[in-house]
Amino acid sequence: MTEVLKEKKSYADWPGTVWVNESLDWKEAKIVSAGIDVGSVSSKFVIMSDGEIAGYSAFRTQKSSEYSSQYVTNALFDKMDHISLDNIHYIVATGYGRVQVPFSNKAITEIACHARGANYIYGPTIRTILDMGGQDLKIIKCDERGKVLNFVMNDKCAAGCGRAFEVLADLVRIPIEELGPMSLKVEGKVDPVSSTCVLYAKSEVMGLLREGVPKERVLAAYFEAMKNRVIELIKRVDFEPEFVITGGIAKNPGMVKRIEKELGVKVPESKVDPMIAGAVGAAIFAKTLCEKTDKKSS
Amino acid sequence: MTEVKIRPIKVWDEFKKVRAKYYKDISEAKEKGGLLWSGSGWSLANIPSGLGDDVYFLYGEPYAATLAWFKDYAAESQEYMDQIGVARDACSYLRVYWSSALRGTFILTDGTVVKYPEPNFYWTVHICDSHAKWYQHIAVRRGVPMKALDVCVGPGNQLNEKKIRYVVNQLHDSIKWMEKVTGREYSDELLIKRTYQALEYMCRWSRIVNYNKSVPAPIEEKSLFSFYTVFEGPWDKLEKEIQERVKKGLGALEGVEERGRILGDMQPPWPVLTEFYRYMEYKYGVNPIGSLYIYAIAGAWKALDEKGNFVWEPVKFEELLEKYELTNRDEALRATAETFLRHHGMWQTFYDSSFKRKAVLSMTEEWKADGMLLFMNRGCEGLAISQLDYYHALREKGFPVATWEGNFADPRDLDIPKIHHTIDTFMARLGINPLDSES
Amino acid sequence: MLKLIENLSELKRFSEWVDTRHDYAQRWKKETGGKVVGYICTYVPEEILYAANILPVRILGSKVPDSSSRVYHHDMWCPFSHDCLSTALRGDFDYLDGIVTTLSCLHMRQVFWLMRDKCEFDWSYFIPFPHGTTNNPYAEEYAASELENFKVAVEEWTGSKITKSDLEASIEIYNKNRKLMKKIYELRKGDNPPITGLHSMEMVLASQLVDKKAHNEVLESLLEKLENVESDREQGSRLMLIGSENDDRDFMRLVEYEINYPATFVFEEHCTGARYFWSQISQNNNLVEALAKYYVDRIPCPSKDWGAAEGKDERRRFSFIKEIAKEYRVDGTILMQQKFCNPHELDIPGLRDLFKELNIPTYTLEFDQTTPVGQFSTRVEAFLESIGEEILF
Amino acid sequence: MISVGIDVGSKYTKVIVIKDDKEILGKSIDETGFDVKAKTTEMFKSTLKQAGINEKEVGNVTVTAIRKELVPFANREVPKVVAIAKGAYFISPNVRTVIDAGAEEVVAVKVAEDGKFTDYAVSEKCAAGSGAFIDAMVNALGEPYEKFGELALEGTQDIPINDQCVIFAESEVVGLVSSNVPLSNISRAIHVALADRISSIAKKIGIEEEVMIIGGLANDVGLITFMEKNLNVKVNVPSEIKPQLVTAIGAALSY
Repeated sequence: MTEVLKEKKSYADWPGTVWVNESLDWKEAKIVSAGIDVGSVSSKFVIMSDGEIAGYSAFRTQKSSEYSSQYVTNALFDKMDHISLDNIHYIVATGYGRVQVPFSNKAITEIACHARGANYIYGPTIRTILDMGGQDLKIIKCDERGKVLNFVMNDKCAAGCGRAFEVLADLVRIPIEELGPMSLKVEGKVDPVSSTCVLYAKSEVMGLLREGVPKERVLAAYFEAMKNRVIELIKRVDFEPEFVITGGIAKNPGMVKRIEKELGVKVPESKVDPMIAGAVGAAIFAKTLCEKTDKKSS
Repeated sequence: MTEVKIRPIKVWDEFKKVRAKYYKDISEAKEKGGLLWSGSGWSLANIPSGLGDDVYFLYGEPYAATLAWFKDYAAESQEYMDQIGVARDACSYLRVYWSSALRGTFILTDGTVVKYPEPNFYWTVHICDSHAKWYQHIAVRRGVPMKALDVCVGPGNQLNEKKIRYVVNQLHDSIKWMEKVTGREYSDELLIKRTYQALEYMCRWSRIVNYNKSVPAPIEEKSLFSFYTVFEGPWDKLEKEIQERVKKGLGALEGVEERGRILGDMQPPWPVLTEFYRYMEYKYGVNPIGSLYIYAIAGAWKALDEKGNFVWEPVKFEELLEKYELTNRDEALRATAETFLRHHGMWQTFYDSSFKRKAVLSMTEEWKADGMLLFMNRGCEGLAISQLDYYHALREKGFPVATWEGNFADPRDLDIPKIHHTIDTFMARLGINPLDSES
Repeated sequence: MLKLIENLSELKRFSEWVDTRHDYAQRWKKETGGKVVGYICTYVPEEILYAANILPVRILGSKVPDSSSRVYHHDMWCPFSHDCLSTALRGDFDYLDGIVTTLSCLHMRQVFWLMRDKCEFDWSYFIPFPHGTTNNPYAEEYAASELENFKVAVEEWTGSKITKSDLEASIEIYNKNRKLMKKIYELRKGDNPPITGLHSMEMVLASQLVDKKAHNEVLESLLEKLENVESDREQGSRLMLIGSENDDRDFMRLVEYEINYPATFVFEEHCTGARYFWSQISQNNNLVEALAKYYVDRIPCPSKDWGAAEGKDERRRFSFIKEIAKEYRVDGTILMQQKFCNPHELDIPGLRDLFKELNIPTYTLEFDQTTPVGQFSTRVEAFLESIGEEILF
Repeated sequence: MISVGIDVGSKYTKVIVIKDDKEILGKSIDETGFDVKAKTTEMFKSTLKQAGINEKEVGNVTVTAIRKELVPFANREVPKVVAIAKGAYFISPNVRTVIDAGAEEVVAVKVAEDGKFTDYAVSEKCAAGSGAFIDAMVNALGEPYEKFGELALEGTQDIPINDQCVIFAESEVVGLVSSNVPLSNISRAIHVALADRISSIAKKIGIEEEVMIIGGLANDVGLITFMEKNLNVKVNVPSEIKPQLVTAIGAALSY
């Protein structure tokens, strides 16, 4: 076992991002609100000036939620002119680690935040949202305000989630962002791997590779299985085609293309990284709460 | 070395035709003015027969098994059930049946998919935790009348007048209810005729599987599965053919001596039926001679004695005839109820794990088995009851036993290489080498 | 005032009783010299046992992860049944003189057989009982005959007759217990219920574990206090809990005390809730028949709730749930089910239809041996956000 | 006669060269990787070289845990259970119960006095009792710990790990770390959970002494300690040879 631990090169790693909206000056805003989304795999932070995105950052979640929340906020603060926690009027935390963020004013679930965020990013016509996070799959139905009507989540099984692709990346030794494009290189029908359990699918993948099946094909089989798992959940709500995908996997064409094809829809493009939708929703809630409670924290 | 083959059963073609016609008739029953009803295969099917000669029965479980046999269609059906949010661990037969009814499609034995034949009514017994709830849901969704019967009065060796009456009363009510929902008049004469047939069939089935106690066993389990639901088949011919084999000492396999006698306990893995049985037979020359399921599900057995021991002795049809005078409705209902309650082997297993344990232990002796492969079937909780109980009993006795897991109606949960590996390991346990390694 | 209610000695007593159930039973045994019998399903007529000076205690699990049950008990049997069995295998029930069950679901039947065979109890009894109690006109008569047999078996075991007055007295105590618990439940109809779901759960659990006489005394004094106080707890969303056996106090605590939004359970329908006590036994001449009638007519467990359908759903439990949801002005419903609990799983599609018709939002949660706090708090919070929290928009 | 046994595990491949069923001349362990043919060929050659044996002298090459077709120079394959029983019996003829705790599977095997196996049980559908579980947990802790197993023995507190799904159990562990639970207690919790799962599989075949544990996890002293507690017997670990190699020895002896 200990031998295993020494080889620590990870193909699952991805670089963090920091982005600042140069056309906005946060100092002029009436309300500076922020949303922080601490997920099991990645942590995202968004600052808004009067409801417009002023900047965001995203990194892999580290040891603890508290540590990650500080890490991701500091990363953005470093790049934004003189801003600090003191300048932010209201902060909403969301995600798996939402209650462990020491500096938030309120915690709201990622389900509500993703719906609100998607409503902001893609417009009020959006009705069905698929959020693919690190350990969770959520299908959310919402109204024109971005309020959740109902939702389903995966139970006790991490199949189809971000973590599953990290496991796969490490197994096949291909950087995580290349998995999707590679899996799409295969033409024709590919049978899915039969197990959706992350660990068992892993050994099935290993078996296929050992039998000499080309990597692309094996990846396609894995993606097919994960896609089926997602579709199964989507079908449990009254699917409406005004549909978007948020979360980290929204950037994985291997999943997105397959889901689009299966559902016969096209997911709209957006200028905003779909990965930060939850944090965006949280920042909007923060603004609303700030207005309604008239309590500026500073 | 001669090639190993299944010794063909001559009368099979006739059975096959009857079976194909059976499903065809079901799909066309109502168009032709007949009646169709559906319910659990455990139901006392002779009862609705009193409604006329044109009454057809869509047996829930055998239909589900047929559906499961068509691997792709089964996978598609199971996926549909996942999508509409019916628990994955729910009865797997129920799941594929629901998918058929809810989607309005129906698969025939040749694989043709036709429209789901809407029954005139659902009528069922409820022995496990799913049967009545299975038809109740479909009945509500499709707006069809439904009635279920409680037959859980305890084991056959503790029957008394009150218990029997409890079931018979419900049967009387059922007949009145059937008359009401179909608008037909019920014929007691027809009931009596069908009751004879039903009892005769049960006695016959236990005789047929009883022949497999001979060495070599004349028939293998996959064939038994093909025959047992074809109630209207040429049973006399089949029985003669099997008797003939026993007399001549012919086993179920051609080209090899019987190298081992393997028992199972459950329904088979329908989607991989061939891959499961033929692998054992052709690679190792062993005979899967049957299972607790195939022996107990359709036969009339002496079953439980006073001490709770399970007696694997077929009930003689003549004895039943002596016991019951089938001259009126009540007598026919009583004969039916009591025969099922007392002599249906599988019904006993729901009341005490010791009955099932004893039945299994004595089964391995009576059928002179070399080993038993237990199918931990995730698709049927009713029959999975007490599996680990008798597993340990067999193990502690030193009888070769092993378990494997899967779902009998879900191809997604049946891994062929793994199943083959289980068989290989178990054969190694029995010291039986592959045929080709010894040539 | 909030603190006042939380600190009521009666509520603390319930919770203590639940926590120290094994000690209680052993003490009771020592003090009274009577026998203690474990029952596995709430269809067991405790009244008959109690009339014979036996303390009936419900077999419950202990919420400790333990795989020892998996050696004998199928992986696909429900986690509650596994928990009960592994608790028994660890020897926690060794003080029991006997165990009883009735024809309940398959999983709990299997627990009964395994406990009987693996632990050495002096006595055990399996009561055949109607498997279906809905639309079944013959169930009562048949049940009475089986309960009579059970009574005789108890008499044979203890060596003394259960007289008519013994049984009468027992039924009276049990009826009183049911009546008092129902009264307390009914206080939850109004705004700001004086008692939370956690407290009610502990009340019912305690009732299943201790001498009903002692339980009645506490109930009476609690009722008196509760009738005169009003909770100043923020009630938040009024929730109803529907489903399988549930003694998961961590879950109740999570929803009512720990998550980010206020919420209060105003009704629990399961067999550790209303299904256990909602109706009364009508004392008539033949007490065993009266018992049979009660157990056949009580709000059924889904495993017994089937029978007929003439174009509409005739599940008795559904009509009860429908009435309660209206009467208790429920904002949302949590359908909880023990993982692998088949009878409940098969009722869920119908229940979803029912609540759709009532226009009451539902959310389904699958329970395991222990509560996944993180996962459940997100789900429940999101559910509460969807049925309330207009402030966010 | 020279026999070679090759055990192709999901993570590691093990090769043994044995003479006259008695004397181990060569042994090796290496990561399996994707190319089984190349890897086994390479290991086959290097192990023979290590043993000072010429390829022509080899009488039998038996593989286990993989199809023979994938290892072209093998002339026989045996089910893993057969190899486990033979290998353990070779190490100690008194062994009656063998527990193979590998990377993705737990197998328990009952061995009779003559060395033949009788009962066996295999973990199904859940990786909770396997090496992958520990790997994932250690991974969740963020950094490698060389002596993670020993650390468990220093733990003092009972913390239940509830989730059986490896991925979710990871987040439980992360949760424990962020609530500043001492690492020794976390390690203890993980090992107790693991020992519980593995023991319940072993109990399915009935525990009879002498009990031996083999496979990668047999090196984990934390696991052994808690298994001994759970099963209430002494659990022996092969001392003369790495416990991972036992199955390959068994394969070499199966011809």
